[in-house]
Amino acid sequence: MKKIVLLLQKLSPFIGCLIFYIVVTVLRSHKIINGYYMQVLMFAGVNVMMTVSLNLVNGFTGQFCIGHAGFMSLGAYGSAVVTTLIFKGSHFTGVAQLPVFLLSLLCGGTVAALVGCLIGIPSLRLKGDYLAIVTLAFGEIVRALLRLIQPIGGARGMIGIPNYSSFGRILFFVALTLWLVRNLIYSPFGRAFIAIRDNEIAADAMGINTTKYKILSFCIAAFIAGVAGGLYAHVLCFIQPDSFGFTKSSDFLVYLYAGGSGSLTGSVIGAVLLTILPEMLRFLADWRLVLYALILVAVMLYRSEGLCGGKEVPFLKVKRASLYKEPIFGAKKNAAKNG
Amino acid sequence: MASILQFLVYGLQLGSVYALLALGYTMVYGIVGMINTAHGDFLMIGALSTFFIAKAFESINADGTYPMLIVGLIILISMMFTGGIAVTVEAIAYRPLRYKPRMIALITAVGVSMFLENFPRALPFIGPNPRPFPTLFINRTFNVLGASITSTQLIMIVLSAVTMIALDRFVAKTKIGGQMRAVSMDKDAANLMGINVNKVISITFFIGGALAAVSGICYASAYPQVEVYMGSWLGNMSFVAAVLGGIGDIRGAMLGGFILGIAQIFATAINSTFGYAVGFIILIIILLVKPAGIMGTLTIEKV
Amino acid sequence: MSTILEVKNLTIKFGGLVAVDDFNLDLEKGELVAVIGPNGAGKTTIFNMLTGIYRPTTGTIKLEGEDMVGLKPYQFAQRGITRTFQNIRLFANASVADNVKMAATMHAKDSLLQSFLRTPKMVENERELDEKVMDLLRRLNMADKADLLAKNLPYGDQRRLEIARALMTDPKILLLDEPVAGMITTELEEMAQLVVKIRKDFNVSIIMIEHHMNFVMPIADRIKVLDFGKTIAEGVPEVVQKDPKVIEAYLGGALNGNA
Amino acid sequence: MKKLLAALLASAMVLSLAACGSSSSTTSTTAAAAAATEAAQEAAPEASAEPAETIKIGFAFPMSGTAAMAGKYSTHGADVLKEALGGVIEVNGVEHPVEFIYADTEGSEEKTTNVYQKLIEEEEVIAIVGPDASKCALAAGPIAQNAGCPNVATFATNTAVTETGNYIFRACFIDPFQGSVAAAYCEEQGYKTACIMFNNADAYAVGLKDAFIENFDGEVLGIEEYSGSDVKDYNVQLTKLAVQNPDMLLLPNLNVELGLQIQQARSAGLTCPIVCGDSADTPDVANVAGDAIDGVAYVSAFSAESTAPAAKEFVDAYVALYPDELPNSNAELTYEATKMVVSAIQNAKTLDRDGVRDAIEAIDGLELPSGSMTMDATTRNPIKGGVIMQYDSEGVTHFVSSVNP
Repeated sequence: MKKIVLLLQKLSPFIGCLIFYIVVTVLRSHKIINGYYMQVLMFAGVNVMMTVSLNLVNGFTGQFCIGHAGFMSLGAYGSAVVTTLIFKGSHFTGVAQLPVFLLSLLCGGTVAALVGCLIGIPSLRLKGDYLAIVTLAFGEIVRALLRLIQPIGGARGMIGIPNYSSFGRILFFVALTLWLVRNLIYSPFGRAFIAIRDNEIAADAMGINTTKYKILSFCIAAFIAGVAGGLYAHVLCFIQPDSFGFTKSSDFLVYLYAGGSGSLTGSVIGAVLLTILPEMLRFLADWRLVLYALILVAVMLYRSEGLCGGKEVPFLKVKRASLYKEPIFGAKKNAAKNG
Repeated sequence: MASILQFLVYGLQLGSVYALLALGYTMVYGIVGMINTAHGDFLMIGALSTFFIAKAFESINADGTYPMLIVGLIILISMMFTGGIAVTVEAIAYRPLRYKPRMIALITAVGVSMFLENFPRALPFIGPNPRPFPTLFINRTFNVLGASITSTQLIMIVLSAVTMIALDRFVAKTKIGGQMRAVSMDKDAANLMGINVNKVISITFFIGGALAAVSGICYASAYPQVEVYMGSWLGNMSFVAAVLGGIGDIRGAMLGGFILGIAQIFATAINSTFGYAVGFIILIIILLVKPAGIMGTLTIEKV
Repeated sequence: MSTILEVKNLTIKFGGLVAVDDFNLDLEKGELVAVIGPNGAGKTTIFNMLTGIYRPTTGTIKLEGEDMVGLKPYQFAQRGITRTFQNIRLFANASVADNVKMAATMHAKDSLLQSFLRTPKMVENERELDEKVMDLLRRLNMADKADLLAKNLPYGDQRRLEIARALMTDPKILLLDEPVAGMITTELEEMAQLVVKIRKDFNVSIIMIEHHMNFVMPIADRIKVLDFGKTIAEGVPEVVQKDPKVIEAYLGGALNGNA
Repeated sequence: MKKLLAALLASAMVLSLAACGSSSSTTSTTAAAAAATEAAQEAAPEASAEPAETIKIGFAFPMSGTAAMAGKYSTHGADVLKEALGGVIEVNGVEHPVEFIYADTEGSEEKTTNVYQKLIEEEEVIAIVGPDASKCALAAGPIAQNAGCPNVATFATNTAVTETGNYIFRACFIDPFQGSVAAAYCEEQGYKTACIMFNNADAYAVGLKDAFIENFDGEVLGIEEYSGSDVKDYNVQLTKLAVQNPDMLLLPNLNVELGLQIQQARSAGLTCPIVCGDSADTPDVANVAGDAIDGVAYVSAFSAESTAPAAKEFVDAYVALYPDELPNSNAELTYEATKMVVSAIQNAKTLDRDGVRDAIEAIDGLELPSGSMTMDATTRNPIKGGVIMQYDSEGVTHFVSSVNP
C-alpha cells in the first residue's frame, strides 16, 4: 500500500495530467467543451512549459533572463525545419508521424540548448540587470537574424508546418517537464541552483562550481523552451520571427511572477490562469486589455508573492528521503548490489 | 566625410531621445531601486497630452507657429500633467510594493504599462490612430561642414545636455537632492533621520515623469507622429541605455543614451540589413568589457 | 605531526593600501590556531585569501604541498579548505537539512540524467546523504530543526548551521570567522565545547578568527596577533597574553570593552 | 496553507472548466448548420411561422496592439454594411436576423487562431471576414479550412494565404499583382531608376518589394532596410538613397510608418516621385506627412472620388456614420469582403457554410466600391484592376490611371 502511494507520489505530474486529460476528453466527447477551449488549453500547456523553464533560471537559480522567447523561437524554427523542410512533402500520418515529431522537438531543444549555453557564458561576468539586458539583446539578435534567413521564410515566416501537436501530446510534454524539473530541483543539481540563488558567495565557498551550474541552468531551461517552441510551431502551423519578440518574453515573466517564482505550482497556475483570462474577457471588446492590466496590477498588489505565494502543492514536492520509513522502490536491491 | 558628420547628427538626435528618457529611468532606479517598465509610456503621455494642449491653444497659433511663451506654457502644462500621472501611478501601484522583491514591482510595472497604453487606445476620442505632432519649435536648417542640422535637432541635443547637468547638480547640491541620495542609500535610515521618504519618492517620480514628457515632446518634434504605443519600445531602449551607462548613474544614462543612438545609426549606415542586430551586438560587447556599465563601478560584495 | 597548510609571505594590496603584510603560517594537522587582532587588522582578508575569494598580491599558499594561489573559491573547498562567514551567509530560503546538503554538492555521485529520472540508485544516494546529514545535525544538536527554514532559526543556531554546512564539505581545514560574534556568555561555553568536539570528532585542523579572548585562550594551541596587517606576536596563549606589544595594540584597547 | 492552496488550485480548475462549460448548449457544428438549412428550406414556403434562424458573421481584426488602427477602420467598414442591412438579410424571401461578431486578434497569430476557434466552434458563424494581416491569415487559415468555414481575408496580400485551401478567399490584391501594377505604372511614367526602402521585419513590405523588383525593367539603384516599426528614424537610409538620385522611390511599408517616411524622405533631399502600396490609402498617412504628401502615388483598387454608384454609396454611408473620418483601404476592403459574404449568403443554394463557400467562389460581376468584381475560382483571389492614386498638396487623393498589367 505504502509502495503504491510512493509510486503515485513519484509519478504525480503524469497522473495529474492524465486525470486532466481524461476529464477534458470526456467533456470534449460530450461536446461540453469545444475546439476553442482545446486551442486555448494547448497554448496554456506551451506557456506552462515556458514558464517552468524560465522559473528554473529566474526562480531557482536566481538569474535574470528577460529574453526567453528567443530560446522559444530557436526551438520553433529548429523543429519546424525538421518536419517541414527536411521531411518535406511527406506529411507523415499514423505511426511514422510520432518519431519524426519527437526527432524535430529534440532538434529544436538541442539548438536552443546550445545557444542557451552560449548565453550562460556572459552570466559569469554579468549580474542582475546587466545580465538581463544581455538576454534581451540576445532575443533581439535572434529575431533579427531569423528575419534574414530566406530558406526558412525570412520575415514572411514559415508556412505549411504540419499540425502534429495535439492536446494530448502537449499535455504529455507538460507532465514530462514538470516531472523532470521537479526531480531536478530535489537533486544535487537543484540544490546547487538554489544555493546559487540564495547566496552565491557561500555556494562558491561550499565547493559549488557556480559557473558550471549557472550555464547548466540556462542550458536546461533553453532546452525545455526549445521543445515548447517546437510544440508551439506545430500547433500554430505557421511561425514568423516577430512572434517571438520582447512582448512574448515579458508574457512569460508575468506568468512566472504572478504565479509565484521559485514554485512549480505557481508557474502552472500563473501560466494557465493568465492564458485563459484574456480569452474570458473577450466580451469587453475594446476594454479587454485594460481590465486585464488592472487585474494583473491588483493581483500583484494583493498577492505580491504570486498567486500561490511561493508554496508548492504536496504532489509537486519530494520529501526528504529519510522521512520515508522504508527504502523506496528498488533501493534495497541496489543497496544489496553495492554492498 | 560630410555624410559621416551627417550620420553623427542623426545619431546624436536619436541618442538625445534615449538619453533624456534614460535620465528619468535611471533616477527612479537609483532612488527607488525598481525597473519602471512603464517609463516609456510616460513619454507617450507627455507627447499625447502636448498634442491635446496645443490643440486647445490653436486659436493663438498664428501662421503655423506658436509664440515662444505659449510653447513654454504648453510644455510646462504637459510636464505637470505627466509628472502628476507618474506620481499617481507610484502612489497607487508601486508604493505598497516598496519593500517587496523588486521583480514584483517590475511585473506590476508591466501591468501599469499595459494599462497606460490600452486605456487611451480604448477611449473613443484618442483611439489608435497616429496623429501629426504640432510644430512647436521653429524649424530652420543650418549647414555645418556639409552636414545639415535642424534647429529641432540642436534643441534636442542641447536640451538633453542641459537637463543632465541640471539634474546632476540638483541631486548633488540641493537639500531635496541630498534627501534623495539618503533615500537611495537606505530608506529606513532616511526615515529615522526625519526625511519624509514618501514625499522624496513622489518628487522623484514627478521629476522622472516630467523628464519623460520633455523627451516625448522632443521625440515627437523630431519624428512628428504621436500614437499610444510609441513609448513601449523607446522605454525598453532607454532602459538599455541606462544599463549600458551604469544604471543609477545620471551621467552614465546620458552617455549610454548617446552611445546607443550613435551605435544604432552607424550600424544602420554601414549595413541597413544587419544594422538592427549589430546595434545589439555592440551592446553585448560593451557590457562584457564593462560589466557594470560604462560609468558604473563594479561593487564587490563584502565578504 | 605533519604540516598540512603552509602559508608564506602572504601579502595583499588594495590600491596603495597594504591590507595584509607578510603573513606566514605553518598549520599542523589537527591543530587549532586562533588569529586575533583589532577590527580592520586584516583577519578576514587573510581568510578571503585562504579561500580563494581574493588573490594575494604575493606569497604562496600550499595545501599538502599543492600550490593553491589562483584557484577559484570552489576549488579551495573541493581541495579541503572551507569556512564560515562572519556575517552569516546561509541559504536562507532552504531548510536546515537542505543547507547542509547543498554543501555536499561536490561529493554528489548522481549524473544529470539520474537526477532527471530520479532513478532508484539516485534515490538511494539521496537517502544515504540524508542520513549523513541527519547524523551530522544530531552531533551538532540540531536534528530536531532539520526541516525549519534557515532564515527562521535563532541567531546561535544559524552560526552552528554555518559550521555544520562547512563540515559537510569534508574539510581538511576549517576556517571559523568569528564563530561567537554577537553571542551571550552562556552560549560561548557551548560553542567552545563544540569547537573542541569538532576538532576531535572530525579530525580537522582549525583556524579561527575571534576577538573574544576568554573564548580563544582555553582552546587554541597557538595564537597569532595581527595589527594593521602585520603579525605582531605569535605563540601559545599564555605567552601571547603577556606580550607587551599585544597588550598595547590590542588588549589594551578592545579587551576593556565587551570583546 | 496547504488547504488554501488546494482550494485555490481546485477553484482554478473549476473556473476554467466552468468557462469551458459555458458553451454546453452547442451541438456539432456541421449538424447544426445542416439542421438550420433544412429548417430554413421547410420554413420558406410557409413564410415565417417561426422566427428565422439568426445568421452570424464573424470578424477577426486587431483592435488592440500596434495594428489597432487597421482594426478600427475595419470595424467601421463592416459597420457601414451592418447599418445598410438594418439587422436582417433576406434569403429566398425569408428575413434572417444577422449578427456581426467582432473579435480582437491583437495582431498576433496565436490570438487569431483562438479567435477563429471561438467564432467557428462557439459562435457558429457562417463565415469569417478578416484578418487583415497575412501572418494571422496563414496561421488561422487551416482552422477555417478544416472546419469548412468560408473565410474572406481582407488585407492578407501574401499569395500563400488562399493556397491554404478552398475555403479561404481574399478581397485584396496579392503581392505580385500589386508589385507589377506599381512597376507598370513606373514604366508608364518613364522612370528608369528606382530606390527602395522597406521594412525587413514585415511580410507585406518584403512581398511588395520582391514583386516590384521582379517586374521593374529599370535599374534599382539602392535598397535600404530597417527592422520593425518601433524606432521611427529612417534618416540614415534615406540620406544614403538620396545620394543615388533615383527617378523614383518605392516605399512598400505599413501605414503607421509611411507618414514619417515620406516626410523624412523629403527633408533628406529625395525630391523624386514616391510610390507606395495600397497601405498608403489611409487619411492618417497624409495627416502625418503634412506638406510632404504632395504627389505621392500609390496602388489601390478603389478611388474615393469614383463616381460609380457603389463607390459613392459606400463613401457617403461611411461619412454619414463616422463624420470625423474618411474610409481608408482597410475600411474599404473589409466592406468589400463583408459584401462578398453577404451576397454569397443571399445567393447560396443551401444556407450553410458549404453553400456560402460555393456562392463566394461563384461571385461574378458583384458591384463593389472598387468596381465590378469576379472571383477567380482557382486561386480564390478577386479579379479586379489596379488603379494608381495620387495625393495632392491638401492630402486629397486623385485618380491618376488605371493599370492592368
